[in-house]
Amino acid sequence: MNSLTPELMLQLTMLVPVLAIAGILLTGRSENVREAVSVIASLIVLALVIGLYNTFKAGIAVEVNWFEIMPGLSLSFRLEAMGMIFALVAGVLWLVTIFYAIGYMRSHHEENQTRFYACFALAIGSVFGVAFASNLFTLFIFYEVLTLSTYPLVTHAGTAEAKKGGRTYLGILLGTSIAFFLFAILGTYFVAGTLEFTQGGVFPAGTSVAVGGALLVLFVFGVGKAAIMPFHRWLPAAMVAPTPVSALLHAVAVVKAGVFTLLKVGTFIFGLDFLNELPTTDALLYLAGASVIIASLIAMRQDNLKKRLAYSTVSQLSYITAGMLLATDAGITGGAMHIAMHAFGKITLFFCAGAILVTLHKTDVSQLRGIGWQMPVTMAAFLIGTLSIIGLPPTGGSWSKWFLLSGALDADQMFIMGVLMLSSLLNIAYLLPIPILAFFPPADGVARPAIKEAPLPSLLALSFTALMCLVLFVFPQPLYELAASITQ
Amino acid sequence: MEFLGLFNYWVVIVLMMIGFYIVICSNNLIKKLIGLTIFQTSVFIMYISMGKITGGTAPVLADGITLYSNPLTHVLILTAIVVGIATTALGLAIVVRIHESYGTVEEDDIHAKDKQA
Amino acid sequence: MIVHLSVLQVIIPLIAAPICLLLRKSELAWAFATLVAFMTLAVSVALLSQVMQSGPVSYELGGWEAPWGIEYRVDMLNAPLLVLISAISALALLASRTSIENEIPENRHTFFYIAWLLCMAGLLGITATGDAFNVFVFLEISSLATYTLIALGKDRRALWASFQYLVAGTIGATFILIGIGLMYVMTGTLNMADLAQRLPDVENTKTVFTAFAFLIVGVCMKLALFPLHLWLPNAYTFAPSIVTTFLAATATKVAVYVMIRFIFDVFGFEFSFTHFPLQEVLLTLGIAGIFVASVVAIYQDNLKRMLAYSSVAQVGYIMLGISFASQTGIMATLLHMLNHGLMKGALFLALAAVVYRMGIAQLSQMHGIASRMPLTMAAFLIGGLSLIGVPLTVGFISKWYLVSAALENGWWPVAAAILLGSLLSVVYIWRVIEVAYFKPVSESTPDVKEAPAALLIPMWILVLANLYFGIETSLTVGVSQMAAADLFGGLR
Amino acid sequence: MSIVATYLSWALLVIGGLLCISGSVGLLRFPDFFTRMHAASVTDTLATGMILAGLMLQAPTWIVLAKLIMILVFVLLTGPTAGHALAKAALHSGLKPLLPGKSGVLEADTKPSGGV
Amino acid sequence: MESFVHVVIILMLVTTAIAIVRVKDLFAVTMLAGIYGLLSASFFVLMDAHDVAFTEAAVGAGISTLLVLTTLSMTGRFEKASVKPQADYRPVLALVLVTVTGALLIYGTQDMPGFGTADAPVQTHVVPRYLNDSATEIGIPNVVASILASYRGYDTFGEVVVIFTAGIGVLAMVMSNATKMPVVQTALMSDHVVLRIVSKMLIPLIMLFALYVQFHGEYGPGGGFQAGVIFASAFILYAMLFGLTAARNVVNHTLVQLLSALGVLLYGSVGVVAMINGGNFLDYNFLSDDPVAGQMLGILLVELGVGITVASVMIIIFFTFTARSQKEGEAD
Repeated sequence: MNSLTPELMLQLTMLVPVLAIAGILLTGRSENVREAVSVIASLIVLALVIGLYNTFKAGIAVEVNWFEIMPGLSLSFRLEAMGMIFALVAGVLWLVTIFYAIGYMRSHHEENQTRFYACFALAIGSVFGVAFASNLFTLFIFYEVLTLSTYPLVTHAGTAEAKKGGRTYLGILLGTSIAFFLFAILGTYFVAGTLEFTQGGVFPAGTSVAVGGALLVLFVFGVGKAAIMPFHRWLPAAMVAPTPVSALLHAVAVVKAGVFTLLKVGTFIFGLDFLNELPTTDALLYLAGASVIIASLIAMRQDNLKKRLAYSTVSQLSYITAGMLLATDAGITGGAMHIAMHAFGKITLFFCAGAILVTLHKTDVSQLRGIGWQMPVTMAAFLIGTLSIIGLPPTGGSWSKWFLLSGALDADQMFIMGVLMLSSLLNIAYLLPIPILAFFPPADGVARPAIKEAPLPSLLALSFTALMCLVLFVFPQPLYELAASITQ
Repeated sequence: MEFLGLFNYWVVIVLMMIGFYIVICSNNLIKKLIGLTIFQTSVFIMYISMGKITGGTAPVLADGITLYSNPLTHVLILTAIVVGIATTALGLAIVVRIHESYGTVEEDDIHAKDKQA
Repeated sequence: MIVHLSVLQVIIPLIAAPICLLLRKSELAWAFATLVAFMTLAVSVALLSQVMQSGPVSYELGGWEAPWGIEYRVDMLNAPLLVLISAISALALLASRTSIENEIPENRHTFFYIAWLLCMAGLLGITATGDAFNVFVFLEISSLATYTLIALGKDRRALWASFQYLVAGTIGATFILIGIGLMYVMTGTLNMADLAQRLPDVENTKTVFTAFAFLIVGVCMKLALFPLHLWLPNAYTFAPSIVTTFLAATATKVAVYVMIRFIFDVFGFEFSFTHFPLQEVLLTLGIAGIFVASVVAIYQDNLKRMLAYSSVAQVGYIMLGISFASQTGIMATLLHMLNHGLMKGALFLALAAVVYRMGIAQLSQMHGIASRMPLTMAAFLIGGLSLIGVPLTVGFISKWYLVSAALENGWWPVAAAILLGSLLSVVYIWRVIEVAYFKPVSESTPDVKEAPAALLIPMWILVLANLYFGIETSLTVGVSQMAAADLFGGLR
Repeated sequence: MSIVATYLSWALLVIGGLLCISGSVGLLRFPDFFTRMHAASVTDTLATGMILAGLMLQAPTWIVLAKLIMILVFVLLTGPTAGHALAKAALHSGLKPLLPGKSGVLEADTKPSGGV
Repeated sequence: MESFVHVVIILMLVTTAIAIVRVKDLFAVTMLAGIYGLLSASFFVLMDAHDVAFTEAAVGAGISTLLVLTTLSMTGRFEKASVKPQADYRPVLALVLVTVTGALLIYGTQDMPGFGTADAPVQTHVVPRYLNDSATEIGIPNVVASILASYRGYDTFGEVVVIFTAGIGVLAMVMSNATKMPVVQTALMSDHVVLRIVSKMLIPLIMLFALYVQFHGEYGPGGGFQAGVIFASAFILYAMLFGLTAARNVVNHTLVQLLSALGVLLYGSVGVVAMINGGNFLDYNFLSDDPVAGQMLGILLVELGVGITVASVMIIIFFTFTARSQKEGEAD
C-alpha cells in the first residue's frame, strides 16, 4: 500500500467518480453491471475518504498541485478540517444514496438511467473537488461543474415542468455565480493578489472596509447554492428531480457545497477578525435570520411534502450562513457541524418522502394520515430525522444547534438567538405533525391496510441514515474535533 | 493660385461627399457602385492635389528643370485606381448574379424578397 | 532563408495563388493550397520564435531602406497574430475540401482555393507590413478575396451579403485611404515608424485629428464595431461555412490589430487618448455592442447568425480592452484576439460539420442532435463554454485579464458589465446545448451521421487548443504581456 | 514666318473653339437624335481638326508635330466611324429621323426605312 | 490661366457629380460617370500627374464605363422610381451623415499646407530622395515609374495581385457553368462595313500603341497597367465587332487565365530571383552585376508582368460578362 500515498488518495476521490462515468457509460446496456459499477466506485471512494481521514488525524499535511494557469491562479488541493467534514459526509451519503437510488429508480421505472448514474458520479466527483480545493479558483471551477452536471439530473423527467424547473435552477445558480461570485473572486484577487485559502484571511492590513463589505455582499449573494433569500427560488424548483437527486444533491451535495463555500470564504478569505470589522456583516446576518424565519413560514404552507422539505432546507442553510456571519469560533464550529448534522437529518426525510412516493404514490402532506401503520420503519425514520432537524435530543442536530446558539451568544447577537429559538418552534410546527399524523389511526371505517414498505435497498438506506442521526448524538466527538480545529 | 489654397480641397470634399451620398442613398445597386467610384475618384483628386507644386512640372527628369510635382502621390494613386477598378468589376459581377437570382437590382425589392423567403 | 522569413510569410501564399490556377484540377489545388498553408504556418512559427529570441525583425523590400521603400516589421504585437492566421487557415483548409462539397458547385472549387490563398496572403500582409499605404493595398487584396468567398455561398442571400460587405468594406477602405492621405500631407511619409516620429510635431493640428478620426472609423467598419457591424451578420451567415470559420477567426482580428498599431504605435498613446475622446467612444460602443449583439444573438434560430452576433459582441470586449488605456487592458485585448480566434474557429468548424450533414444549422431542426453527432456537438459545447469564459478554457483567461484591467482602472461597473455580458452568452450557448442534448430526437431532426474525419480532426485540434491554452497559459499570456509592454515601453 | 504662323494658329484655334461651342449648342437645341448627332460630329471632326491644326503650327519639335498628325488621323478615322455606327444603331433599333412633312412641319417618317 | 482652367475643371466635376445624383436613367449616369472620369483625368494632367491621368482615362472613362454598360444590358436601364413613402427617411439620414463627414473633413483641411506650396512636408520629406537620386540609383527619367516599380515595387506587386483577385472573383462568380459558349449571337456588328474596316485598321495600331506604352513607360507616361488596358481594349473591340466566339478563337479562354496567372508569377519570380541571388525580395540590384542594369531589367520585367496580368484579367472580365449576358439573353 505504499504506492497509495495520501496525495494519490486525494486525487483518486475525484478521479474514481470520473472513471466510474466511463464504466457506467460502457456498461449502460446491462442494468446490474452498471449499478455494480456505481456501488463499487462509491465503496472505493468511501474507503479513500476514510483513509484520508486517518491521514488527517495523524496530522500529515496533504497538498496536491495540478497546474498553474496564471501566477497566483492554480488548480490545487489541500486536506483541511472543514473539507474533511464535507468529504466524509458526501462519501458516506453517496454510497447510501446509490443503494437508495437503485431501489427507487427501478421501482419507478425511470428512463435514461445511464445518464442519471453518469451525471450523479460527475456531481459527486466535483463535490470532492469543492471539498478539497485549496483556493477559491479551484473551488469555483468545481462549483460550476457541479451546477452543470446536476442540470440533467434536475430535468431528468423531461417534462415541461421539469424543463421549467431546470431552467430556473440553472438560471439562478449560473447567473449568481457569474455575475456576483466570479466578480467577487476577481475583486478579491485584485485586492489581495491571491486566492489561496489562508488561516486568518488574505486581505492585507488596511484594506478598505467598504471594499471588503462590498465583496462580502457579492460572495453571499453570489454563492447561489447557499440559497439565501431572495436567491432561493431554485431549490424548490429543483424538486422536480427524482427523489434520490433531491436527497443527495439538493439536501446534501449542492446546497452544502454552497454553505461550505461561504464558510470557507468567511474563515479563510476574510478571516473572522476582518469579517467583524465589515459594515455589511450585520446587515447580511439579519438577512440570513430573515431567511430562516420566512422560509420556515413558507414551508408551513406547503402541502407537497418535497416542497415543504425544500423550504425547510432553505431555512436550515441560512443557519450555516448565519453561523459564518457571526464571525466567532463557535459560530464556525456550529456551522461546520450543522453541515453534517443537517445532511443526515434531511437526507433521511427525503428518503422517506421518496419511499412514500414509490410505495404509496403520495406526494402531499395531507394524504399522509395513518400511513405510519403501513410503513412503520419509514415513518419511524422520518420521526428521527424530524427531531434532528428541530435540534432535539437524542439526535445529532441538537449539538450543532447548541454551538450555533453559543456562537450567537459570543457575538452578542440576541437577534440571531431569537431567530434560532423561533425557528425551532416553527420546525416543530411544520415537521413534527407529519410523523405524528402518520401514526394516527386511519379515519373511521377504513380498514387498517397491510404493511407495505419501500424496496429493500431504499429501506436499508433510510434506516441507516436515521441511525446515523442517533449515533451522531452519542458520538459527536470526532466531528466536533474536526469542526473545532477549523479555526485553529 | 492664392485663392485656390484651400478652396480646391473644399470642392474636392464636396465631390467626395456627393459620391458618398450616392452610395448611401441609392436604391439601385449599379448606381451605388457608380457612387463608390465617384467617391474614390474624388479621394484620388485630393491626393493628387496634395502633391502639386505651383510651377512644378511632371516628374519626368529632364535637364534644366528643378521643380517637380510630388511623384509619390502619383504612384499611390496609380495603385489606388487599379484597386478601384478591381472593386468595381467585382461589384458588378455580384450585381449580375444578384439580378439573376433575385430578378432585380433594387435594394428594397431585394429586402422584400428576402423577407418573403 | 532565415532573414527572409517575414516576407516569405506573405509571398508564399501570394505566389501560390496563381500557381493554383495553373494546376486547374480542384483536388490538386486543394492539396497544394493546404501544403502552402502549412508551410506558411511553419514560417510564422519560426518567425515568432525568432522575434521572441532576438526582438523585432525588420525587412526592407526591394532593398530600399524605409521610409523610401516599404518595410516589413514583425514584432511581438503581430508575430502571434501571424501564427493565428496561418494556423486557422491551415486547419480550415484541411477541412475545406469536405466542407465545400455540398456548398459550392464543383467547377468553382479551384477558384475557391485561389481566393482563399489570396485572402490569407492579404491578411498576413496587412499584419506584417510597416507601411501605412501597404496596409491599404493588402487590405484590398484580402477584401476582394473575401467578397468572392462570401458570394460563393449556396443561398442567394450570400450574394446580397457579399454586396453589402463590398460597399461597407470599400467605404471603410476609402476612409482609411483618406486618413492615410491626411497623415501623409502633414508628415510627408508613409512608413509607420517614421510617421510615429514625425506626427508629434504636428499633433495639435486639426488635420491630424481628422486623419485619426477617419482611420479609426474606417478600421471600425472593417472590424464591425457596433453600430458599424451591419454587414457582418449576413456575411457570416450566408458565406460557405468554412469561409465563415476562417473569417470569424481571423479577419476582424487583423482589423483590430491595425487599429492597435495606429493608436499606440503610429499616433502614440498620448495623442490617441488625450487629443481624442477615444476612451469614451470605445468604452460606450464596446459596452453597447456587447449587450445589443448578445441580446440579438439570443433570439436567432440560425446558429451561424447567432455566432455572428456573438462575434460582434466579442469585438465589443476587445474594444473595451483598448479603452482601458492601460498595459493590462491592451494585454487583455491581445489575449482575447488570439483566444477568440481559437474559440470561434472551433465553434464555426462545428457548425460547418452540422451544415455539412444537415444542409443548414437551424436550431429548430437540431433536437437531440447530440446523440447523432456526439463529437461535433461536444466540440461545440467546449467551444461554447470557452466563449462564455468558463475556467480551464481560453475564454476564461482573457475575460479574467479584461476584468482585472477594469478593476485596475477602478471601473467596477465596467467589470460588472463584462460579467453580465458573459451571462448573456450563457443564455445563447445554453439554448443550443439544451436543444442538442436534452431534447429528444424529434420528427424534424434529420437522420444524419457523425461528421467525417476531415472535419472532425481540425475541429478537435482547435478544441484541444482551447483547453490547452486555457490551462498552459504561459505562451499566450507571455507573448501578449511582452507585446503590451513593448507598446507602452516604446512610448515612455 | 513665325508671326504669320502664330496668327494663323490662333485663328484656327479660335475658330475651332467657336465650332465646339456651336456644336454643343446644336447638340442641345436640335430637334431629334440624328440632327443632334450631326452637330456632335461637327465638333468631333471639324472643330478638333481645326484645333489640332492650330496646335501643329505651334509645334516646337518635329516629334510633337508627328504625334499631333497621328492624333488627327485617328480622330478623323474614329469620329465619323463612331457617328456612322451610332446612326446605324439608332436606325436599327427603330428610331426614325424627322423629315419635313407635307405641311412643312417636321414629323417622323411614316414609311419604313428601306434596307439597313 | 492655369488656375482658371483648374477652377473650370473642378466646377465641371461638381456639375457632373450633381447630375449623376439627379439623373434616373442609368445609361446616362454611366456616361456621366465616364465624363467624370475623363474630367478628373484632365485635372490630373493639370496637376502634372500624367501617368495617373493616363490610367484614369483608360479606367474611369474606358474600362469601367464599358463594364457598367455590359451589366446594364443585363439588368435594365432605368433606376426604379422610389414609390414607397416610408423609404423617405434615407435621403435625410444620408444627408446628415454626409454633412457630418464633410464638415469633419473641412475642419481637417484648415491646418493643411495650402495648395501648391513648395515647402509642405509632402515635398520636403522622403520625396527629394526620389527626385535627386533615382537618376543614379535606377537610371530612368520617369520618377513615377522608378518609384512604382522599384522603390515601392512591393505595392505594385500588391496591385497586380488585386487585379488578379478581381479576375478570380469574377470568374468564380460569373463564369457560366457550361463549358461551351453559345454560338448564336444576334445583332452582330460585323455587317457594318465601315465599322469593320476601320476597326480592322485600328486594332493592330492599338496593339502597337499598347506595346509603345508598355516599353516607353520608363521615359514618359505609361507602363504596364496602361498598356495592359489598351491591349485588352483591342481584344474587346474585336469581340464586340466579330462576336465572342470569334474572339475566343483568337484568344482561348484557358490561355487568358493562364496568362493572368503568369503575369503575377513573372512579377513574383523577379522578386524570388533577387532573393536567390542574395538580395531582398524585389531587390533588382541583384539581378545583374551592374546595379543600374539590374534595376532596368527588373523594372522591364515587372512592368511586363503587370501588363500581361492586367490585359488578360480585363479580357477575362469582359468575356465572362458578355458570355453571361448572352446566356441570359437566350434564357429570356
